[in-house]
Amino acid sequence: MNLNGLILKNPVMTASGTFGYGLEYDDFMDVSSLGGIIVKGTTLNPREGNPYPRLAEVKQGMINAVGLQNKGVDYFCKHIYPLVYNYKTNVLVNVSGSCISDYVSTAERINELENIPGIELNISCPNVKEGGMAFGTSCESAQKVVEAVRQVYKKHLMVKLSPNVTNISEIAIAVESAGADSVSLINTVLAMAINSETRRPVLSTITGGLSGPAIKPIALRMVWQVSKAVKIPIVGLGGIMTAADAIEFMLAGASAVEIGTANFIDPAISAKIVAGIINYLERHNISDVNSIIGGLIV
Amino acid sequence: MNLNGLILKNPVMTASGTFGYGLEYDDFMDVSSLGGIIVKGTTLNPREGNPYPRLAEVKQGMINAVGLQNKGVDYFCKHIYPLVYNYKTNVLVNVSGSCISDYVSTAERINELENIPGIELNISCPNVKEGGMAFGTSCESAQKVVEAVRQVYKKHLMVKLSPNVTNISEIAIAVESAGADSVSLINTVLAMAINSETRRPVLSTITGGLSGPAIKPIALRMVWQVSKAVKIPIVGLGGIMTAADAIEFMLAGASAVEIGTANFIDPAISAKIVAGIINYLERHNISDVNSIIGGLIV
Amino acid sequence: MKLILQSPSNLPIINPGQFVEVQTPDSSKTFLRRPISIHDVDYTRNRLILLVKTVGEGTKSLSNLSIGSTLNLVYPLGNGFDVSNVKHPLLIAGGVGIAPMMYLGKSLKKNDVEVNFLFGAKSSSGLLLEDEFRKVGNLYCTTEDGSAGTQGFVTQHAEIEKLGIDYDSVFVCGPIQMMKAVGNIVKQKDVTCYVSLENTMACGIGACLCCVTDTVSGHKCVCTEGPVFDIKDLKW
Amino acid sequence: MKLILQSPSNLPIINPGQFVEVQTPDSSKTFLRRPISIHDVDYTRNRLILLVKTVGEGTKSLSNLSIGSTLNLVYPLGNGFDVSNVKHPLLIAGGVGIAPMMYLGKSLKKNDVEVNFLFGAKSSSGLLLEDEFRKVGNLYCTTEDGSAGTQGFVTQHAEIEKLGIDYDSVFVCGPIQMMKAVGNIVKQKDVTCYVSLENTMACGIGACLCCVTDTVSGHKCVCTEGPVFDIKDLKW
Repeated sequence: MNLNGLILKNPVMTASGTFGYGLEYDDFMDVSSLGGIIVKGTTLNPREGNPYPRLAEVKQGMINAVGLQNKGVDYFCKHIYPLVYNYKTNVLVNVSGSCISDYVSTAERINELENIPGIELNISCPNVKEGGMAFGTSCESAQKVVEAVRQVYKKHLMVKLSPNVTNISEIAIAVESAGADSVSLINTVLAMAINSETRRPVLSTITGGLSGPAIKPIALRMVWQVSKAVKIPIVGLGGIMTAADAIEFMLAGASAVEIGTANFIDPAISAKIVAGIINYLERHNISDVNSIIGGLIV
Repeated sequence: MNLNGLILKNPVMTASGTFGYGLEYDDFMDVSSLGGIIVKGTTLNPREGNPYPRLAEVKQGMINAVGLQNKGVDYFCKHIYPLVYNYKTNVLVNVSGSCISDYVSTAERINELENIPGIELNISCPNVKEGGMAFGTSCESAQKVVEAVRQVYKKHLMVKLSPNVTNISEIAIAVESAGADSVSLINTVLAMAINSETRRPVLSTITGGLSGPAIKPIALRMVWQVSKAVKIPIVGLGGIMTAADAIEFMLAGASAVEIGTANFIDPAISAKIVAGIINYLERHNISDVNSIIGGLIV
Repeated sequence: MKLILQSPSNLPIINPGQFVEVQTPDSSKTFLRRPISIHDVDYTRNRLILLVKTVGEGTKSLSNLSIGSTLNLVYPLGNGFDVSNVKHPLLIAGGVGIAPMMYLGKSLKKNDVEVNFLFGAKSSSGLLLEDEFRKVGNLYCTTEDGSAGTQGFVTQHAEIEKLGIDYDSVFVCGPIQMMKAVGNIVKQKDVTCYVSLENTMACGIGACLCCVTDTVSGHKCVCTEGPVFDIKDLKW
Repeated sequence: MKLILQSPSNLPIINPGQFVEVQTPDSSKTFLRRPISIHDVDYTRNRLILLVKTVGEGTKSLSNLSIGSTLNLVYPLGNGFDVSNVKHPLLIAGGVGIAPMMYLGKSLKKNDVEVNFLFGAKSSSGLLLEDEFRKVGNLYCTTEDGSAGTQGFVTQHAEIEKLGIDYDSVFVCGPIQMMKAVGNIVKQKDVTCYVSLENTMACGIGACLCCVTDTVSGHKCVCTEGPVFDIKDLKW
């Protein structure tokens, strides 16, 4: 599969923040069998993230408030990059920032890494006070940050969109016109959990990002909308737990998918979804997986 | 309880479109034991609604695409109103329209009905082509329609907000300044379901409105946000299935709640939630239910 | 699979063709109740009998129930078949559509009406409870592969030729294509034809308006204004 | 409740204090796996034993399992207690915190170390498996209501006075307040103190960063860098 220049051996990638650096999953599967992995959100400077508790379990989902805990791009380049260097798959780095110059500096550093074929620009993290989602909720700011990164980043530039907007298609169009090679959607939905007995919020940050099957119908709708609005490929994510879910996203218009929260339920799920997609294609006598992209019969 | 002039015997109401005209539930409970019921979306002219299929079951929720099927406000006044006249509870009518003058004419007619103490202005229905959600996704249009209805409607004017927006607080503020007596939130979340085997959308309208526990964490967050933004009371809804869920909405800032999709799972659920709230208050030695409104400890 | 449900209290009056809305065992895979037609009623022992074919997650979880489990039902729902003025009926069913035909057949027989069943299936394994149905009336069968009864569809069976001659009314339940095929035939004959529809439902009590079908007088709820419709009222 | 899990293959090497992430039976009420500490290990018969107290929907569904059910586990997870250089340990637990103490006690005993348990509970009904623990070492108990053992908290028990004298190391598992109370005492004595934390987890393998605790060197994952921490590393 060709994702606007990024060659994938299959359409299954793993979502940032749910797959660590891939290394955590080596015991459970052959990470190189995937189409790609998108490693943890990386920022210019180290970040401690939010205080505990960072997790609320809800019906068919979870709300997280990790807040981009990571050791910064220098640490990544020096200590993590050598460990993921030999994966025989696309290792993309999710890049976050609290101002445009942070995004740019981080992207510049990652541009130098030979075996990193792309970045996923995270303009949609709901769990940080500055930047993050703010960039992804207006066309102007989304366009600005993507244009700035595009200046310095020469490989595949994927932009991860926020679902917390009135019109995600407008944002996708803005990002496309700013030079993005692809868009991934959706990031988590801003949400909240309360413990009625203690009368306190479950999360230290009060609100956090909802993921899991609960948001799948919303994600599917947004992929469908965006597929009508832009020409660049779409990577679909949001509550994918099975191969059938992945197929649904592709029918709605996604060229590839990311597996997120499902990795926590079954650490081998992404490899199983690859196998399930192959099985689906065989059952339906489909020889080219690309032919189901946007193949919804309406 | 006093909801800005509307007196409720308890904070539990039923959500429009999930409780018919109340009559459908007479076999299962004493409808008059509730704080209020909000009857089906009513428009100026009769509407046939959308074609079948209108329903997709998803994980912990459902997507509907009914499309405001109703026989119009004249039919309501002549044939339904006499049937609900004697309920000893607040019977509010949910009012929808495809243009401002429709909303105004419908509200005018209902203003004449002695035993209807309020309307819920639906500016957030995702299932109609014209009007509906479009009014609820921009501050300007929300303000305009509420101002126009406020001119003619003299009783309690509740405005139902759409979750499909970047900033629900802004919309709530606009609606408040336009003269709304309260806001109810959230309406359904625009969503989609696909059958991967048939490669077709499940709904005739492709997209529809997601309700049920899947959206509860989103609804709770929005109630919390709006409670920080407006002074008028908030009626919270979105996936409430238990008394604990209702308490969570009240802690987040809701003065009352609406029970929606849960009515389909257990037709007596709203009366059970009234009992469950009383039980909660007793267990926690709380004598006044009003004291838990916005009582989240942060 | 037959689910025999023992009611803790006396059964209400149930019309043939009515259905229950059953809460399936707690699962992440199901959310709404499932409408299931009533197969038979035993008033003496206060038992409802459902015939359940495993087609999705809901019916699967019902078929995994162990003996003695408790189920939460809302019933009886829907209008049901009107058997009051029927003299010479043919009861046509395909696949799982045979479910309501037992109680319908028994209700007609109680009125001293001779009951004739015409059931179709893909193959012999799809024809269930033949002996039980034969106790109620004459049973004619068709299978697509000819492994039992006449080969072909129910619409190709000889009994269909007698519509308007030996039969004055037809009761149909089965796949939508089969019901429409029967409908096309009866339109040219002087018989009344009732079909039982099976739309996806949420509430089951006419509140949500999700299960509508298109009729000559607009959208009607299959749960309360159906599931049984006179074919003349449908836009087929 | 004890869950005895028969592995279809040979058990891996398991450290005391390690845990499993168990997939709870399918339910609308749970979504994530549940971390449960390993109570005991039977290498001869390839069995893992978990001690589960019903506290929420996940543990409730586990306690409703019937004999012969299959569970999906990811294990062994976490660092576990380091027993290599321990000479005179006191094993302190409160409530369900006794779970890992059996395998920890047995592991220490195997190293010819004398094991002393000090367990606290609200009342006698909270003290479980006393006879089994006595087979492994000396057992001291406290209850808040005095219904068994010494009345009061574990921190008020006479054995606590011997920390730094008769005991050179302390292993603690229980409610956070109790662990902090023990921590405050040991800070003034020359003993090493390991506590086992129980934060809410998603992945269990260090990928999601949800279960962090604050340490002197920043946020650390309880699942992979814990659950056992030297109290000196915590910001208590």
